[in-house]
Amino acid sequence: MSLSFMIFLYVFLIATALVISAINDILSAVITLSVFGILLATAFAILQAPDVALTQAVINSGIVTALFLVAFSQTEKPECYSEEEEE
Amino acid sequence: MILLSYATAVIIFCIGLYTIMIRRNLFKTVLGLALMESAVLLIIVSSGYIPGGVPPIAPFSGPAVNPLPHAFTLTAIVIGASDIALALAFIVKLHRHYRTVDLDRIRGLRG
Amino acid sequence: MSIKPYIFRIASLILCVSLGLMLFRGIAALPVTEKVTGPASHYLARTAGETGARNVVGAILFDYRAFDTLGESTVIFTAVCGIAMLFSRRKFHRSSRGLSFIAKRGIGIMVPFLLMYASVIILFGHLSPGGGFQGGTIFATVTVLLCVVFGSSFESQYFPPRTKDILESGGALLFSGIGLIGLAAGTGFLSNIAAGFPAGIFGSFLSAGSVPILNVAVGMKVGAGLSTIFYSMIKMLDAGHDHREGGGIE
Amino acid sequence: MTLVLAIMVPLLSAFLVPLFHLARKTLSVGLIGIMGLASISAALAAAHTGWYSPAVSLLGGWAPDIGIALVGDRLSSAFLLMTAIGSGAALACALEKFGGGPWRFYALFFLMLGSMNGILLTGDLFNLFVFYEIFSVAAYLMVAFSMSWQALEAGLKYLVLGTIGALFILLGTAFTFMATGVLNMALLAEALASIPRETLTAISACLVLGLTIKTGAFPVHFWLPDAHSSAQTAVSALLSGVLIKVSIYALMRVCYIFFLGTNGAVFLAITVIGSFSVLGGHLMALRQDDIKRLLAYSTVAQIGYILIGIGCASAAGAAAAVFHAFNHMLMKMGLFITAGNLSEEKGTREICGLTGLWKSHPLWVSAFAVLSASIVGIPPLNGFMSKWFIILSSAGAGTVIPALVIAAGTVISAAYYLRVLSAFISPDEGSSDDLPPSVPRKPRRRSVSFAIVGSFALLCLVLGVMPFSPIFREYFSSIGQTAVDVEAYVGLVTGR
Repeated sequence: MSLSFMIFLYVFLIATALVISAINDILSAVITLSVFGILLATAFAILQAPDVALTQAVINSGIVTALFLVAFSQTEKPECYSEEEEE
Repeated sequence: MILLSYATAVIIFCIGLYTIMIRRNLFKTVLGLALMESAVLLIIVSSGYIPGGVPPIAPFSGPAVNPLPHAFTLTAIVIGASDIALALAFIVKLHRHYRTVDLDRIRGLRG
Repeated sequence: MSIKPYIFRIASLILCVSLGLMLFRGIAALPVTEKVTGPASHYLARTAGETGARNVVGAILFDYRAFDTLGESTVIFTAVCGIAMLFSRRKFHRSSRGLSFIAKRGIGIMVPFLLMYASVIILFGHLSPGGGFQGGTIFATVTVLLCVVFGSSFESQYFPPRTKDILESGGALLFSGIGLIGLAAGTGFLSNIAAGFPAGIFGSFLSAGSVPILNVAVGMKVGAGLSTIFYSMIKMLDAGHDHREGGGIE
Repeated sequence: MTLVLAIMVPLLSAFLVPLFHLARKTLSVGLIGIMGLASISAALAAAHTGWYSPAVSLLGGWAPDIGIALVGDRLSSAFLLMTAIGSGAALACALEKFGGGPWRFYALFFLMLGSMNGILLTGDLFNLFVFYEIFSVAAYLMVAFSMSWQALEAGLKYLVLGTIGALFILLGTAFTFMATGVLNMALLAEALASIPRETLTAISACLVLGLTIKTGAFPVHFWLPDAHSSAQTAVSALLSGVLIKVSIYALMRVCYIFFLGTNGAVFLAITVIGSFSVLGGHLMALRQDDIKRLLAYSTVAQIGYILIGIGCASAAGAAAAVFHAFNHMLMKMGLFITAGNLSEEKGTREICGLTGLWKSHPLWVSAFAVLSASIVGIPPLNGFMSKWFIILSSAGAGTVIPALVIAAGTVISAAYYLRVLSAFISPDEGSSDDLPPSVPRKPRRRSVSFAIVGSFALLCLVLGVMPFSPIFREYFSSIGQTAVDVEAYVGLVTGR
């Protein structure tokens, strides 16, 4: 694979990591983590590791994101309610 | 090119560690853990790459890449996923008591 | 008061950057690898003869270093046991609402294909990329999909927790049992061809001795385990709705 | 063969527990007891094999460089004996307290037992990481087992720090693999001598940092007091007595095999960390009012003593460290069980509330007195002997500061243990009228727990005298020899 594509991919990876780190909205961060996982899976596929790419795509972008969303939806709403009460 | 992926992995590792250190939201902590784990995976997979290699599935049509790091990475991905699942379960349980995921407002045990 | 967080931020930034520099210097000092050396070259050269598997990664995971795989699926077993323990006191209110008719029908068409895909990934783990982890995770994803689209009562009706528990423990026991066969044969724990498992014809479906069986065992364990984790957390979600809405879910 | 069974018997028990639960709904105490006895006797058999005929078990029949090898030598056997005694005692206490009800607790317990044996026996770096992960996940969950919010918070804190530690260990493993291409520890001992200096620095930093976080030494000890004080009594005793020792073993094994001939700075770092742990742990313990937190901070300090012993990088230092680890297991398990039972009896964990116990429970208080005298280091007891050996070996290594730190720590620890004991002995000051439940509450029988505490106290007395016997000294110095003799380890694994 060409070097320029690799550079593009890695810059994108670092950018998504920075977004995950900096953004305040947890839901957006979780979605960005899913994107990050897919990009990482692409990088693994380019590095000639098909097994790892498959696992990364299935586990990190599938199950882990689903668990994050469940946990987030469980914790997010009462927080809003309590903020409304405070206001 | 392979140094590039090492550099990327190290940068992502440091971003993850920095996130864990300064962010006060528990979800951010877990996201930071996920970033650090992904960075270590990228380092391990890159260490097996050789220029012009083919995937390690016989019969090889050229020089195959090192298969051992792939096996480690598979193991590490699953272990990391179960760690993250456990952390999320703890957060959900703690949220029932504190009604918040902010570390500064969860301070039952200090000192 | 207001300056303190900034000092902490800058200190942690410096710490992270210096750690990163140290790590990168450690990597950059190494010579660039041009060809595979060490034990890995053994795997590449002799896997076909010693295990009969085409996928070298699969052979490493389920034959040469199968003990790591046993430990790693035990991590999932532990996590599942613990998460089920954390959420064990919640009562489960089944929801049969689910999404719209179109979504249900669409998923209904897709699910058999997804299940077949997962089975293929597990059963052909010794021939092509894939194996027990990936296929098991796809099974778990299918149960998640069913839960989202058809509501949790459908999922708990067709995949009750009891079945998942049996599948999970059964997978673990199957894996350990295969290992103990090797120990009884006197060739070492988890040995494959040496313990008398047939190597079969290279590249055919029934080959590589115990590797496919171990793939199935890990697939059972991982699929049932991840599904139980999701199910436990969903249970929590429904209890939460119940708490807020006063038991309004059918 | 016995080495494999020491890992597989507990794991198989853990896999069987859910099936038994599904079949019977309640587990009988006898069934758990049989499983526990089988697991512990498998561990003891492995310890016996490792002690008298050091063995290598090749898994799958593959050679050590391409497969995974289990190695049992005298260092592993000493720690196997330690974990077998400690976890047996904790299992007996848990069975007495909980009965057969919480089956998931016992599943976690057996998983932890199997993974501890795995850490102690494995000869492969990545396999060590995998077993460490089972062990840690089971430990996080056992901390959270009581489900109180303190326990959950402590569990989450332990999980986050423990996962960071595990990631550093994984990173160190990855670097080691990149630099050498092998993962068997014996082969790594040879291969690490010829890699670039910067890489070696990165490897040692990652591995030592990760293992230090897991051990709970001073700068990264935040999780330890919370986790050890929030858990239930049997679990606290297990965490403080046994789990820490397994981490100590991993640190000891990895540092001695990898860095003894290559990177001496590692041992200086370990000595510094140990000295800070001694001072920091004792000073923090002095400020605590909660008896279990006090004991937990005391554990941080005792880890410091063991680290100073390891940091000597000599056979005598390693032997002293193992001896102190064994003594600390006896003393701290006894202290935690005693403190847990007494504070449950009084309904408070504040030290000032634990008064008048000398009248109602003279036997418990005298056992506590013996154990705390031993942990402070009063001369005829075992705590004194092991501290003395650590001081001797650190003086032999040419530094005086650790010895001074140990002496200062002894004084501080005497202060806070005396405070606890004086509270126990002081009369009950009219608290009977504002604590009505103390009258109707019937004192529960804790005969098994007391038998364990009593026998640990007796063992403390016996082990205080034992170092005068030449056979015993020879045994202990042979453990130290095994720990630092890297060539013998390499020869054992490679068969050369």
